[in-house]
Amino acid sequence: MDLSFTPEQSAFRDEVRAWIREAMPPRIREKAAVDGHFEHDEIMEWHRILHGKGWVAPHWPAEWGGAKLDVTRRFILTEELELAGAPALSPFGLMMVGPLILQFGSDAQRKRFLPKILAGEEVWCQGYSEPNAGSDLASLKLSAEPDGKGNYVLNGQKTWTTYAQYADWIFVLTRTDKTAKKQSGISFFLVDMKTPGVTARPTLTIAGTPAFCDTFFENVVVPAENLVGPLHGGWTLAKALLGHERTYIAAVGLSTRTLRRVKQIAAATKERGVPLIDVPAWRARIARMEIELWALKMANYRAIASAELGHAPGPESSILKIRGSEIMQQMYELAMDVMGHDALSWHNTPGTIPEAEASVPPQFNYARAASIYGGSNEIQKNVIAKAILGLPS
Amino acid sequence: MDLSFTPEQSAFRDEVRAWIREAMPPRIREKAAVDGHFEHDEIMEWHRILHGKGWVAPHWPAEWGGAKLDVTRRFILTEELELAGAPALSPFGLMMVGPLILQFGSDAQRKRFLPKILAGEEVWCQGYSEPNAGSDLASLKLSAEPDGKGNYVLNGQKTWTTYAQYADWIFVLTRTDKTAKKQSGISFFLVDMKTPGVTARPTLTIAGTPAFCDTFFENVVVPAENLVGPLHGGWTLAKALLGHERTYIAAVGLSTRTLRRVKQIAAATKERGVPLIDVPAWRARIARMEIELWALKMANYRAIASAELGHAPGPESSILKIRGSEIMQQMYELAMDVMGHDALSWHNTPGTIPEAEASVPPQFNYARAASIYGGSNEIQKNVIAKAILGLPS
Amino acid sequence: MNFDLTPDQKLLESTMASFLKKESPVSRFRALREDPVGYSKSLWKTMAELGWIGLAFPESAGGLGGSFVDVAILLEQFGAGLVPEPFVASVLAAGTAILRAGSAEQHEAYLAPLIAGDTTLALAWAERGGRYDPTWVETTATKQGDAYVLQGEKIFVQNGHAADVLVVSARTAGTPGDTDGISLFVLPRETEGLRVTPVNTMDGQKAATITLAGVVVPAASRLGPEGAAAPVLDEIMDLGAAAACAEGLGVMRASLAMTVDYLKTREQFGVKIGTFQALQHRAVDMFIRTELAKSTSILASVKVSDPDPAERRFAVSAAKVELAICGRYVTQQAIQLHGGIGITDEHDIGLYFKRMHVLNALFGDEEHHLARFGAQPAF
Amino acid sequence: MNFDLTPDQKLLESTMASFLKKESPVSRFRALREDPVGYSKSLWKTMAELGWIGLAFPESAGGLGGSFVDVAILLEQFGAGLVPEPFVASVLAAGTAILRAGSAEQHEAYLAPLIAGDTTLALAWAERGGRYDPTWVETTATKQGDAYVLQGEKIFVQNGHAADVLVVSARTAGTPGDTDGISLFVLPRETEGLRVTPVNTMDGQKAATITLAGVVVPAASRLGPEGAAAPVLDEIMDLGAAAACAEGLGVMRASLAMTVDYLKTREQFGVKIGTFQALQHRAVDMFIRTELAKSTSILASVKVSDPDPAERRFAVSAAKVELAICGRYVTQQAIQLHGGIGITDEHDIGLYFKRMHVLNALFGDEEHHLARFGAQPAF
Repeated sequence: MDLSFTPEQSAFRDEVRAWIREAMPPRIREKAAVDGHFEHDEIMEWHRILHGKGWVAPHWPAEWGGAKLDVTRRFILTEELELAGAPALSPFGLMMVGPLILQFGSDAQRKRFLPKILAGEEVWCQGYSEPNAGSDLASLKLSAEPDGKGNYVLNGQKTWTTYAQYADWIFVLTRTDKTAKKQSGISFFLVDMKTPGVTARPTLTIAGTPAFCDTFFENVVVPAENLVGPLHGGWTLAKALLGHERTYIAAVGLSTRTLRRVKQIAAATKERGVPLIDVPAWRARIARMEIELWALKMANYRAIASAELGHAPGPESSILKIRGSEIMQQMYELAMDVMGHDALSWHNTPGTIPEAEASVPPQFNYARAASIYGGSNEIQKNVIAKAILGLPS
Repeated sequence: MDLSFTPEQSAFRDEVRAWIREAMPPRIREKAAVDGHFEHDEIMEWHRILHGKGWVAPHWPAEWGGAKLDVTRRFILTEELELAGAPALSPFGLMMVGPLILQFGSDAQRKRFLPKILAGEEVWCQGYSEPNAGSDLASLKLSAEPDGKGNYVLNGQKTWTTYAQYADWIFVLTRTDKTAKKQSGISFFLVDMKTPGVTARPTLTIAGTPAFCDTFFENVVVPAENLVGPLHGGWTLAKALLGHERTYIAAVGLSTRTLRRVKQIAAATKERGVPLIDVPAWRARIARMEIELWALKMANYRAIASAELGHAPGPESSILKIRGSEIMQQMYELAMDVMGHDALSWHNTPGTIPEAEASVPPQFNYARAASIYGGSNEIQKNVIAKAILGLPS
Repeated sequence: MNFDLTPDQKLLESTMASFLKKESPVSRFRALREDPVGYSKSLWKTMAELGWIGLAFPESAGGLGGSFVDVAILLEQFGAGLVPEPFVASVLAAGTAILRAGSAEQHEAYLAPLIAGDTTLALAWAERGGRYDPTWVETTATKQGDAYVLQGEKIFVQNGHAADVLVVSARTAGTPGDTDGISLFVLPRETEGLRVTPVNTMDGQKAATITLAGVVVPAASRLGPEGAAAPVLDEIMDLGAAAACAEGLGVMRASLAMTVDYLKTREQFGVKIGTFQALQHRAVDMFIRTELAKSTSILASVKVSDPDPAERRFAVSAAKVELAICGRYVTQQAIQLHGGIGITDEHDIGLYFKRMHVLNALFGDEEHHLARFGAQPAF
Repeated sequence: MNFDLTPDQKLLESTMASFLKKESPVSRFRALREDPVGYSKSLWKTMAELGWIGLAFPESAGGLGGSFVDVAILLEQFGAGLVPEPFVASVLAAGTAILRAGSAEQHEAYLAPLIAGDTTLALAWAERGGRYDPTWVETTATKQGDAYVLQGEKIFVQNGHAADVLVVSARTAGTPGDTDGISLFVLPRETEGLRVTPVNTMDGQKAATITLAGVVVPAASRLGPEGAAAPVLDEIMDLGAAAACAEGLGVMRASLAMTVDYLKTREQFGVKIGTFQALQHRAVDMFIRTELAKSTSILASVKVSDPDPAERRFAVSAAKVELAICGRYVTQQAIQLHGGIGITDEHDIGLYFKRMHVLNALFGDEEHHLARFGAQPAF
């Protein structure tokens, strides 16, 4: 039983921290300092900087540009990036389609797509959900039919295609066999967003910023070489994605940073002249939140240490998504409550409320998504009930 | 909109309070003062005193000995009895079988049974649940078969027959038609506990006192005149019971009294010499509990006022059982937490811990039953989901 | 006890509900989010003509002499329909200040046009260092001859961005936190030195930061005797909190109804999602919380007019705490049960979520009222 | 980082588990609830022979030099099997007091027989006015020549009813709450004037009220320098709290396992009740809470031996708070999901519920540790 990082790991943490301090451009650093909202171009700028350091896809194999970092170092890297408030990179290429192409794609596909994902030259988005296929993903309808000339023709709609408005490519689950049972007739395609017939319509989230799109496909012609994995075998890919790299899904770094902000705001916010952090009831609320974060953090460490030792994911890893989202939501809610009247402020000009507070309200709102996306917490619980507790269905 | 009681109602409250002070025998008064546990004979003694005053069955029709009190006065009476810590009367005769006999019984049955229930001369218990028929009551198996001589012969087992060890009579749901669909083959019988073949085996609850029994029926011969309602029609009676007098199921009086005890204990319990009630964190916890109790109390008042005006039970009445049980549990838990080390004490000799605290630990334990008996909170939620929210099944 | 609305109140309720359903669907509020005023001055005028503004004032001040229960009926409808017109700011906050502290002349000058729907008002009381305590007044009013010079800053003044007339609290004596020494002044919007910076609020409504840089006002603009305004502000805080409870109840009821409706229609895995027991029980918990909040909201609506301030504070603080507990749960779960569409700006449920958080933060949050409840003599 | 047990620890765990399963099924504890001692002195001896008592002591004191992680493995098994032998009271509380403060002679006199399993001990520290603060010592020790006279009362002394030797805290200087001036004394049970009143505890175990009415003890029975015992008591409070976390984890794991098992076998409405989604999700929440408590319990087990008291307090207080949150939820829901049989004394689940509440109340409850956590420099 050893809860400490090795001297080498601690040195790596110092190295990461120093590098971030050095490498972060002033405009990004300013926003990071107050947890501001990053625009797409800023995110991509940071992507390229990380790529320059070789840290953009630490979990990829070295031959494809991965960082040769073990699980713990990858976690340290992620945690430090979150703690520094660095822009969160788009996960669709690096975390999702990249690993799927690595696992299921042809060599030609690997060579065509992976380097550009790595370099940030091509931006990806995800086409999974449809208006009537959310939690029940397998009931998707976007059709892909062979045109007899070596292509497939796509018709239908995808929804929640986050940042599709900036994307060069989209990966989609399509229905290629309408007669087969739900999961069996699905195929996985890569589609160039510039293909005629593809339209992305951005929508605002409750955070007040555009994040999602509805993406429409009208007679979109996709060459057969863009099929990944076997025809009708797309469900295997969809499931495989869930198994990838779940050790930092808990966003412990982000919530730790938010806790720091909570304390900072509570020290600056006064009730009848007394800083809130010195009012016993508030101090107790913050303490309880910190303890709940510690519990999550230790569960996360257990998962990482276990992965590092090559064990199969243990029960502790299944709770990271659920608790990570709950803690993130409660942490922002606490920040809002501490802010009092200032929590009312919404996308105002700088100076309306203290700089450290300005980004909290949109983040508080958007955090509601954390328990919905990537398999809602209800779906996660269904899975745990059966897979881990062995309850009957 | 008028939240106050009328002067007449307030005068009635004063009358009840004064009468209780006057009528309560010293031994009961002493126990009531510290919310002690009442033995069966003390409960029956109090039953007879209330009967003498004409208040033992205020909800019964006047011709059968009811108190001619309207809904609000009945509530005030109940609330004052709870607030005074008076022994809780056995509900099985007064609240359950009595009203059922009134509604479904023959005149002969009414004359035979009701006066003795009222006078406390015959004590009843309830035979509904069986080891494999709890929440799913309709799957009960206790069989009642005609012997061709005008009797039915009962065989099987009932469980959770509370205080059966003291009961003279038991009312039971039996299966009289094994071929019919679950609910259709059930009949309602009254059984003399002295009938050969009836055995009640008391068991301890987690409060450490005997309350439940397992009651066994071995070739128990019951005359056909003890059938209440139609043969095979017992399910109608079982359901009707749920509709009776739900306005004081929330135990607001009891929880108000427990809150008083919490404050009293918190004023007497010291942390580093300071009374707990003056420590901000504890004061806030108690305040929150009191507010939640107020919310329940107001919901309860709404239900009573609505019943008084002759309305059908509104949505507010459906939540009383669920919230009443939750608040009761949380209130005792708060009392335990306030007590600190003293909460460890278990049925010790008087003086081990302050007198006001001694009954809390068993009550805290037994309170876990409140969300289980009389239809578990999960079953209640199933019902509300369908009956009130109209959700599909 | 009688919790039924009177026949008149029932009529009022159905009239208000059907009028607002027609004239103020949520789509109207959506469009107004982009508007610099954020509400409709002509609809405000119509509301006045319907008598809604006069409802809150006694006949002696030109009103209809309604009770707060009548007002709560209106506000519940405002909450259910996300109606943005500044009733609480103009009528309950600034209006009450003028009504309670002002002279007959001031009533005539300011309340008459308000009741006629020709003006809207705002009350500037909150300051950065005081959180929810209206006696934490750092803004000063220094007597100079027959005038006062006002100096200070007020934050998140509801309707401050558009009000024709502002009522401002300032300290004529004492130090922040003192009960004595607070005075109220009534200022036309065009007063020199008064700087109004509009502020967007999370719920799509508007407020303002008000800066007073040496603003000179005549002594005649003071409301009531010098330094004696604290009890009026204390009452207004409770009126505002009780109003938030009523409006919040409307928010919760609408959120619950939308969610139940969604559970009944949305299909996944080949069935209505309302058949899933875990979601059913969640909806029942939302229902329970709505009923509890309704119960304490009624308590607050009745007791807020109690002549005994201690009774008033006790009931209102209880209701505001319960509102926070229940409103948070109901609107959070409403989003969760809507799934993905719940986090789009296109769907209305997010608007209710935001409004609820704002209502929780206005006129004292959960911790504030919890501490206040525990400090009452009745505790 | 490595959260795996070493091969030796795994062996230890499986050995302990299989021994206790055989020698200490829950039925044994059930029977012992009626026994005036409440545990088995012969099993205690056997445990000593297995080296379990020595595990907690360094080799220099005749122990095996195990780590607290080793001890936590044992205690988790104690929790899972409701093993009543007084390990915490004898070894971690009184034993640590003697180990840390006592001389080599005192080690020899008191630890040797303890490690051999021939005696059990108890530490009398809690007083009525101090709640969970071991510096709130009203009991006095007045020097009289070469002796001290002890006067005072100690409550809920774990194993006080049966211990052969008692360690008692008493004030040789200062006033209650002072860190300085607290001394520890070691008293054989038969000391004159020492009154031991056995007390039943809710979990079916036993404790005692200890009254010291002018008890005369030789100065040689003092442990360590006069008035310097506070740091030792502070460390013992953390050891006790960390022990409660480990034992509580065992309680939770057993409760969860029993409940999941029940959901898989109990039928209602013609199906296993484990098919109901609302109950499934409840079981998952119990599982999540158990995993979280496990995570912080590990933290406490490692950090409780940290040389820096601030680090130690921070981690242990966090774990004890998390234990309360999780343990309460898990055992309450365990009863709820068992339904009616869960509230009978016949079913084991109620015993776990009770034990959990006792563990939450021992060595500082949730509020105590929450305040302590917030008062640490690292907060």
